[in-house]
Amino acid sequence: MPTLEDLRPLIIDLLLLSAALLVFAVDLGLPHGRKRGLGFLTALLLAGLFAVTFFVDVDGPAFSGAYLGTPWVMLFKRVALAAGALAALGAVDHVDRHFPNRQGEFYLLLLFSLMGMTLLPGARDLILFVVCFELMGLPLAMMAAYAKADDKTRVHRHAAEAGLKLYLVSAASTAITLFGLSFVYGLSGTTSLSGIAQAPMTPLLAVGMMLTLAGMAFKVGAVPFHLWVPDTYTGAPTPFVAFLSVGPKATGFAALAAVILVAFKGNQAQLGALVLLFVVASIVVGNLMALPQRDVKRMLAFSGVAQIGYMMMGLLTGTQLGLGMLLFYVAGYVVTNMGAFLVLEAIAPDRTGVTLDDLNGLWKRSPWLGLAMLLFVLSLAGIPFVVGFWAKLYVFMAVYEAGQGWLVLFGALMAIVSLWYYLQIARAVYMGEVKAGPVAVRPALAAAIGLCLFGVVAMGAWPAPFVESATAAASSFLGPR
Amino acid sequence: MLAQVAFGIVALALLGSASRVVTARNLVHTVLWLGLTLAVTAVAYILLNANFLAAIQIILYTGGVLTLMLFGVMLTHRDEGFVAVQNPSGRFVAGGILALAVFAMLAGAILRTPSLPATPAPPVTTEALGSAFLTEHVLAFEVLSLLLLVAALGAIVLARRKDAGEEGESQGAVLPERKALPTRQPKAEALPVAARTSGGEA
Amino acid sequence: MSAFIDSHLLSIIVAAPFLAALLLLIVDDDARLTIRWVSLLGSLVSLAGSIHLASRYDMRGGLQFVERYPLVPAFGIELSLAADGWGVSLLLLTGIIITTGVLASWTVTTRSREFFIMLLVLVAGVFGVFVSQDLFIFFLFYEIAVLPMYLLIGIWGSRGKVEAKGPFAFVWKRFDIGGREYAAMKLTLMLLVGSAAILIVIFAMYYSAGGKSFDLGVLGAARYPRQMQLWAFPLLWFGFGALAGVFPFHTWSPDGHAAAPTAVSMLHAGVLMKLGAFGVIRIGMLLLPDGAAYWAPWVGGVAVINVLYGALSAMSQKDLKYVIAYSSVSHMGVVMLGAATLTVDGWNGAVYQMFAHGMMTGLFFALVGLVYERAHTRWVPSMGGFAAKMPGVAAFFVLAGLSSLGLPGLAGFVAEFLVFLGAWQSKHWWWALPGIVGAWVTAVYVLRAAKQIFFGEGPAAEYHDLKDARRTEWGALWALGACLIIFGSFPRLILDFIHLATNEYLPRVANALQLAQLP
Amino acid sequence: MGLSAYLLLSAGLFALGVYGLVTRKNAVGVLASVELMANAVNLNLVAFSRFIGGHVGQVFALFAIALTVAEVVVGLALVIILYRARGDVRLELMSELKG
Amino acid sequence: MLPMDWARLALFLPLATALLFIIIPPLRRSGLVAGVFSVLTAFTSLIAAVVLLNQVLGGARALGREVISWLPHSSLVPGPLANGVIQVGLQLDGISVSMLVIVTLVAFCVQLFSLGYMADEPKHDFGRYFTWQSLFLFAMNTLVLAPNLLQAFLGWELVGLVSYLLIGYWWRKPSAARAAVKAFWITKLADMGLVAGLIVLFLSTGSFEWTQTVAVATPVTLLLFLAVMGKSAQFPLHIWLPDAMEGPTPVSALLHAATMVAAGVYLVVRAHPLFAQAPDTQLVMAYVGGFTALFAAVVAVVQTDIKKVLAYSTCSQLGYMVCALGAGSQVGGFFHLTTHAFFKALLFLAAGSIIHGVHSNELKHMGGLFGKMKVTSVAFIVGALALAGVPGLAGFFSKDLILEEVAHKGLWGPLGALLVAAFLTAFYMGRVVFVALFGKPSKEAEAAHESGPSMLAPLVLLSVLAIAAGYFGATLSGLYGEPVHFHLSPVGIAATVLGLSGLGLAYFMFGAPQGGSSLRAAFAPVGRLAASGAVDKTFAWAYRKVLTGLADGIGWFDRYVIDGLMNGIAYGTLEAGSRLRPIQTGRVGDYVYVVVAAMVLMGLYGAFWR
Repeated sequence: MPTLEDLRPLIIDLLLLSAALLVFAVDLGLPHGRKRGLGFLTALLLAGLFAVTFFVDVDGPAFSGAYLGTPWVMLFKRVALAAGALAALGAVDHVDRHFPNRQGEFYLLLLFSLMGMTLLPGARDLILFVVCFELMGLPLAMMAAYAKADDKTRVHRHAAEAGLKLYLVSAASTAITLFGLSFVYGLSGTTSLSGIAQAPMTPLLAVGMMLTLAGMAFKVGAVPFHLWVPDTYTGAPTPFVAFLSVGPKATGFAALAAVILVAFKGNQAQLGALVLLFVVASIVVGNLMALPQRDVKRMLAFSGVAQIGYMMMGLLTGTQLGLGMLLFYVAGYVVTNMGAFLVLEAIAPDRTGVTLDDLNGLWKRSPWLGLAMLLFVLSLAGIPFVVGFWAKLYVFMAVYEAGQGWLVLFGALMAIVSLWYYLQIARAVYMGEVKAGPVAVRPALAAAIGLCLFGVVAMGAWPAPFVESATAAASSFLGPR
Repeated sequence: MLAQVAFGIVALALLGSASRVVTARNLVHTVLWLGLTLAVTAVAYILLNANFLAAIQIILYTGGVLTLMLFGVMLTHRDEGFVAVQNPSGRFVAGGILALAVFAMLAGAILRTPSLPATPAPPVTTEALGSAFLTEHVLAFEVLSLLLLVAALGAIVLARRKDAGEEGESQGAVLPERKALPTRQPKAEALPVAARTSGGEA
Repeated sequence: MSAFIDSHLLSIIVAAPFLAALLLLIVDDDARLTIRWVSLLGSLVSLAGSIHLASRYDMRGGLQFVERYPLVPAFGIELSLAADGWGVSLLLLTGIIITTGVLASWTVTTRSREFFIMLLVLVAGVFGVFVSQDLFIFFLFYEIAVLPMYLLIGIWGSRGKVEAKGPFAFVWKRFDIGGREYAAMKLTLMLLVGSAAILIVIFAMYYSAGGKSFDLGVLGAARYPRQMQLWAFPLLWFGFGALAGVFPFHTWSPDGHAAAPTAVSMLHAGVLMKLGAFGVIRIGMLLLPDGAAYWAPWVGGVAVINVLYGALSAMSQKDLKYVIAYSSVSHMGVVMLGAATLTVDGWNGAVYQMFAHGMMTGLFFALVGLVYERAHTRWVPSMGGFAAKMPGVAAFFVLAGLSSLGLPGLAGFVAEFLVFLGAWQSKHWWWALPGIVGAWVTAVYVLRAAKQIFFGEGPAAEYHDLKDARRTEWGALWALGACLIIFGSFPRLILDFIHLATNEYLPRVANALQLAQLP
Repeated sequence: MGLSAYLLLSAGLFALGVYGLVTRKNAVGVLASVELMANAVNLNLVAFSRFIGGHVGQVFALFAIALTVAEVVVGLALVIILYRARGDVRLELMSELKG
Repeated sequence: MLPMDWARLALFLPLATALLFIIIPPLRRSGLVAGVFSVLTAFTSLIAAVVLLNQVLGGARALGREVISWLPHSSLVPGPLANGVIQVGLQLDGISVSMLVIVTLVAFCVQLFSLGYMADEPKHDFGRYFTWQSLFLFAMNTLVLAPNLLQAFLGWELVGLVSYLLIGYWWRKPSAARAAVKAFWITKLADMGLVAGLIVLFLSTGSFEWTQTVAVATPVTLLLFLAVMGKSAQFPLHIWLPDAMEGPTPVSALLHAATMVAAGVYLVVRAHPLFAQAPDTQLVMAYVGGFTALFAAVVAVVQTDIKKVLAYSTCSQLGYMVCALGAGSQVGGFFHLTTHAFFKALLFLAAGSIIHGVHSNELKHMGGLFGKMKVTSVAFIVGALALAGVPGLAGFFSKDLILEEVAHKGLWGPLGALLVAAFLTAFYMGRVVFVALFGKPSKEAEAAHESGPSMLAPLVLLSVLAIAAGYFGATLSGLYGEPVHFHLSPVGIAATVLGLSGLGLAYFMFGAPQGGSSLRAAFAPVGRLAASGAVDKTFAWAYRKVLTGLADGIGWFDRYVIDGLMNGIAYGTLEAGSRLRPIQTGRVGDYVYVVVAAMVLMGLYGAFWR
């Protein structure tokens, strides 16, 4: 029988729920055209929640093992909350400008999606797992299409296209996942991840696992399930893309880790080969296809695909070091990518498409924005003294430790290929001729970018504490071996 | 013996109607065939002693989903909506191959899997079902409720046609419609758009 | 106070330019004079520190002025700095080059603030590499030293002209060959490919040494399996060699140096390319002695190619900066040759050549910058008789040229002579011959260039604003020229430091060499 | 009838859904196909719970149904948005973002 | 003062002067002041040299040596060079001191002469000229006082440098600039031999000492001799010397006649112990010297430029010295070096005075100058006679000694060449004298006038030496400790006769009112040969076609193949990216298709993975 004690590990999520309700209530209270505050409120609540995570203890199982709280889970919660807070803060102006009277719902969707993200890493029961997955995913599809109908800037057309593409592909892969899970359940007789690990292996069970993984791979956007990514990123409103590009990915990795390393524990070898395939394909396709892009959002989308490949390396090792560094990578990636997209938003607040030419001469039009963009792309490329460098490096170390030096070489070389297009951005920012006038950045957006920048620089200058906690979390996830 | 016959009938009906769902040229027919499929599925549930589920299936699906989708068809209904656009048959071939591949893969796995029980286990009572919801799966249940809530909320917000006080929204809703109206060869209209805004040439 | 200075000397030297760069962040973009003085101050502090270091360095040798700060304890990464004989000499070189570089780029007006920021960050990296005793930090500084190049060249660079020809003419469709952005991108990518190779080897050493620490001492003490060394050393050689302009990975160098602004070419050819050679010796040969012993013949053979190939290519160039850039390739070949000999004289010569060539090529690029700035062309055949308008520049150009062709009494000679001695002692005595011939070819093209540019009739009418060097530029030229003469006449000023470190380090490799000679 | 028969049946259903999914051009048609696939899932679950016992399968099936419904709701909302934006819901026309 | 102090004075005072001129531009630009300053410096070092010579003659044969370590050096392999230093320093003995005197003396004379000769130059160029002059003095002294081969090499290269600078003194003249570079290239080419020789020597013996026994004597000495050929303008590396006449005449007198070109001879004299161990090398030297003497003399006959005549004559005389050394007589070589230094410097300075008078180098622009410039003419005639080997004058003794030694060694080939050369020498000198001084005055010669005292004084001094130097042979030889007593040998007589007949022939052809034109015609083919400049052409071809061609080929290969390869790789990567784009069709149907297809594949993988 569930008791109140079962709620303790879920305290963060409950607070998040209440935050959502609060936002809902305030939204109802506020008159039309005065809803700007909602964004700040959401950001504030999420930030507060983020702070709270450092003071509560959420370890331990709940609801007869359907949910399990660990430091690992907690770190993913933090990442999600940070992403949400930054996204909310960064979206304030956009939302207020483009759909002033539908702000509340926007933030509600954001919060609900976040709830899915905070719950998912802890889910240890297939049913809960699936439901959280959906709770995370559905609002995203809606937010993608959540835009103002202004035919001049074609936001609406593209947003709708982006939303529907995301939705249809995700619906298909959800069906696939469920189908796979149905087999998994049926052949293991249980829905608890740890229970599944005990089931005898049969072809049908393997097929079920594979179908499940296919669905997960879609969520993180690994090749060949990435096709929706660039289109959606290009078409959807930028602040949302900033969130979409980091939040679900982080959580998706939590899910992948849970499935691969807990539920399907017995089949490391076979699954490892598969993941390796994902890694290589994602890195190659993502980097190569980013090369010719002129639309920066699209370029970053492909680069994101490649980055997924690098993160998967950590998953591939399955070692404590590997998972810890995956976590570190994810955390760094959140601030970096979020920041990059927010800069794009700051440059072209009225458009979904931002080309390299829009970045021309940014160093002059807004020096700090230029510097921020430079640091973000450097971090994405993995250049020293920004977080991206340590992230890639540590993942490489983990991979080498796991005995796959060639993969390190491959990864490093592809990272250099990626430098080509990242430097295209730097090139535009610092060498493009100045045509337009200064960029005026609204305070909220500036604050969000500033926070991302701080994160990138701080984690780059002093990575030690993050590394420590990440490895600790990883060991808590793997448990005693 | 009877069970076999019943299963055979259900199976035939199910597959038949489903195949119509995916092949019917007229959208309304598609939806109606879908309804039939779902209904037949309910029958299959009954064959599997899942009466409660069968009921849910009839009420929720065949009621709710069907209505919804009909609404959808009507709302997005267009003159040429009923006239299917000329379709490259290659697509059907490809689709067929894919579907066959899927089936072959699944069937192969199923047949290669030993020890699939052939005899039913004791049936489940609805009470057990209900209590399961409120005990071990209560958390998932709550989350599910949130999910439904957010789905409804989002759907409403998105689908709301007019949004008081938001300039541009109203024509935004109408304008493109008018622009895109006479589309015998829709590509002709779609292509330049694509050319204008596709993701950037190197 | 002085106690503090002595105990933190190295960090002061490394940090001074970096702090100056940070300071520049808050200086107003238009306050040009302030910007220049701040950067000059930063570099002067480092220079003074290096001189102080040299004066305080205990001639009993070994690592001195050690500093350790843990950075990532989890992986045993710690910021540990210490100076050995090589470090001392190369720090001096870097200090001199950056100071003169700042003086030489006094006239940079466009976006001078960012320019000096990048420059100082870069040089901080260089200082760091020479004194870091932690392999990881070494790599970190190495990257920092390499990367600002992209912006420095891309923003302040100039373009040379390379017409579309040859079997690969089709690449002109995509790349603006000769353009500064092309050059910057090419340089960055090629050097980073090298870094990728280095990274692997770093991991290999780290884990094969127990995965506890990156400290060079620890890594040096470990005995690596011979197999590992045999594949690791070539990777390192390629990785660092790419920066040292080793054939055939040198092609970034002509474009890069030609496109780069004056101070950047000075730093890059004068110091950065040395990082590559330094890495090959300090990391590759000292940590992987067996690999070094096994591959030395190849390294030396390629170096021989470098010397002649670079010299002959330089001879065929028409663009002045390309001439100098190729001569750098040739002279770095001398460095690698000395390294490959695995003899005391060879290594002394190699390191001294780093030092001497740094000064010399720094002076060269400073002069080329002056000529280019005043003549607005680098096309040698179109010049002539410039000495009439810029006698000082002409004189220093000849001086640098003489040093580069190894005229006794100038720094270049000592280095080359030692390298030849070492080569003759090594197992491949004939290595010395291409070196000697290369020196002669250098004489041919350098003096020809000097004659073509500065002597004979002229200057033609279109060169109306030719004028001799100005205030700070004189400072740079005199400083470098004087260094060439002083260190050429009294080589022991530097060579003693180098000799200490060499005598300390070489035995490790030499033992491996003896082993390698056993059947 | 054995379990495998039901599994094969749902597999066929699923395959048909896939066929529709990739051949249908009209958004609503695609949604219908997705429904078929979801239906196959449910049939699977119920069949399993019938043959291996326990109520979990049916619970799962119920959850699956609810999920599917939520998806349909959202999907239709998006289809309507698309229609508003382009005045057309034929998917192959919706390819402005590409390359 | 101790001998060493005098030596340091002689060595470093000129350096100090040069550095002062370089560091303090005003001083350099002050023109005459700088000149006088430099002359005084030269004079001081001359004094120092004389003092040292006096002490040497006073019996102290070796005034000692002192060295400082210049380079640390060590090798891990035990052996001669296990641990050590490479040294530089000063060595004072008969040879070095006497050479020091010659150098400083001629240098002083030349600088004094230059005060007048270069008076018309702009001030700063004047200062530059004397800067280089002082620097030369330092460099030459470095070479002369070298305690070992290494320092000799340092000085060797430095004088080469100064020669480059002084030949290119009038750098605005393209011909001068080219000549300077050419001289440097050729000598440097030869110096590669010196470097290699030094290295081999050092690594086989562990030191650079002058006197030591070395196993690999022949290769070492051959390599050294290669450098000597370059510096001392032996065939075929002589081609730079005539071009070097582009420099101011006093420079030609000092560097390219008296001292620098003689450095090669001096090197061999110093390193005689080494060469003595390599008879094969000596044989080569004898033949090369002999041939050069003959060849240069032949070419000198048909030169129309007075300086060119003297330049080829210098080649020829250097051939004599080399041949003598080849014959193993360093006394002969060094003695001739000494006398030649005096009378050839005299000749050049006198020629300079003449050129100063008529503002041209061409013989045809001269004539009948004897009346107009008495002192100069007399000086020139003295020099010419000394060169021609007229008995009683300096040239006679040294030449006689050489011939005697060569004959004594039984080197008949070289001997013959030298005898013919002796005849030709007398002939072409006579030609110059009769044409330039007594011939029919040309219109340029009309305006000629005698030069000022600062130019005449050196002429007088050198004339005296050109006459008297020959009588100090014994003393000189005494300085090396192998005294030779002079006696008139048959070959000496033959040479004298040949010389006199050469003068007579010259008079008959150019001096007498009715010259025998038939004989003139006899020399026509020689003229054509000389005019064709075959050797020059060969070198030019090698440079243009071979070296430059090779360089251009490699340059092209690097730009368009090696670099092209790198670009090609980048190009391929980008191309791949563009080629991949179409897979992003933008049609969601295709996306779903891919997703499901991938699912099928994964499923198959799962179904069959074991």
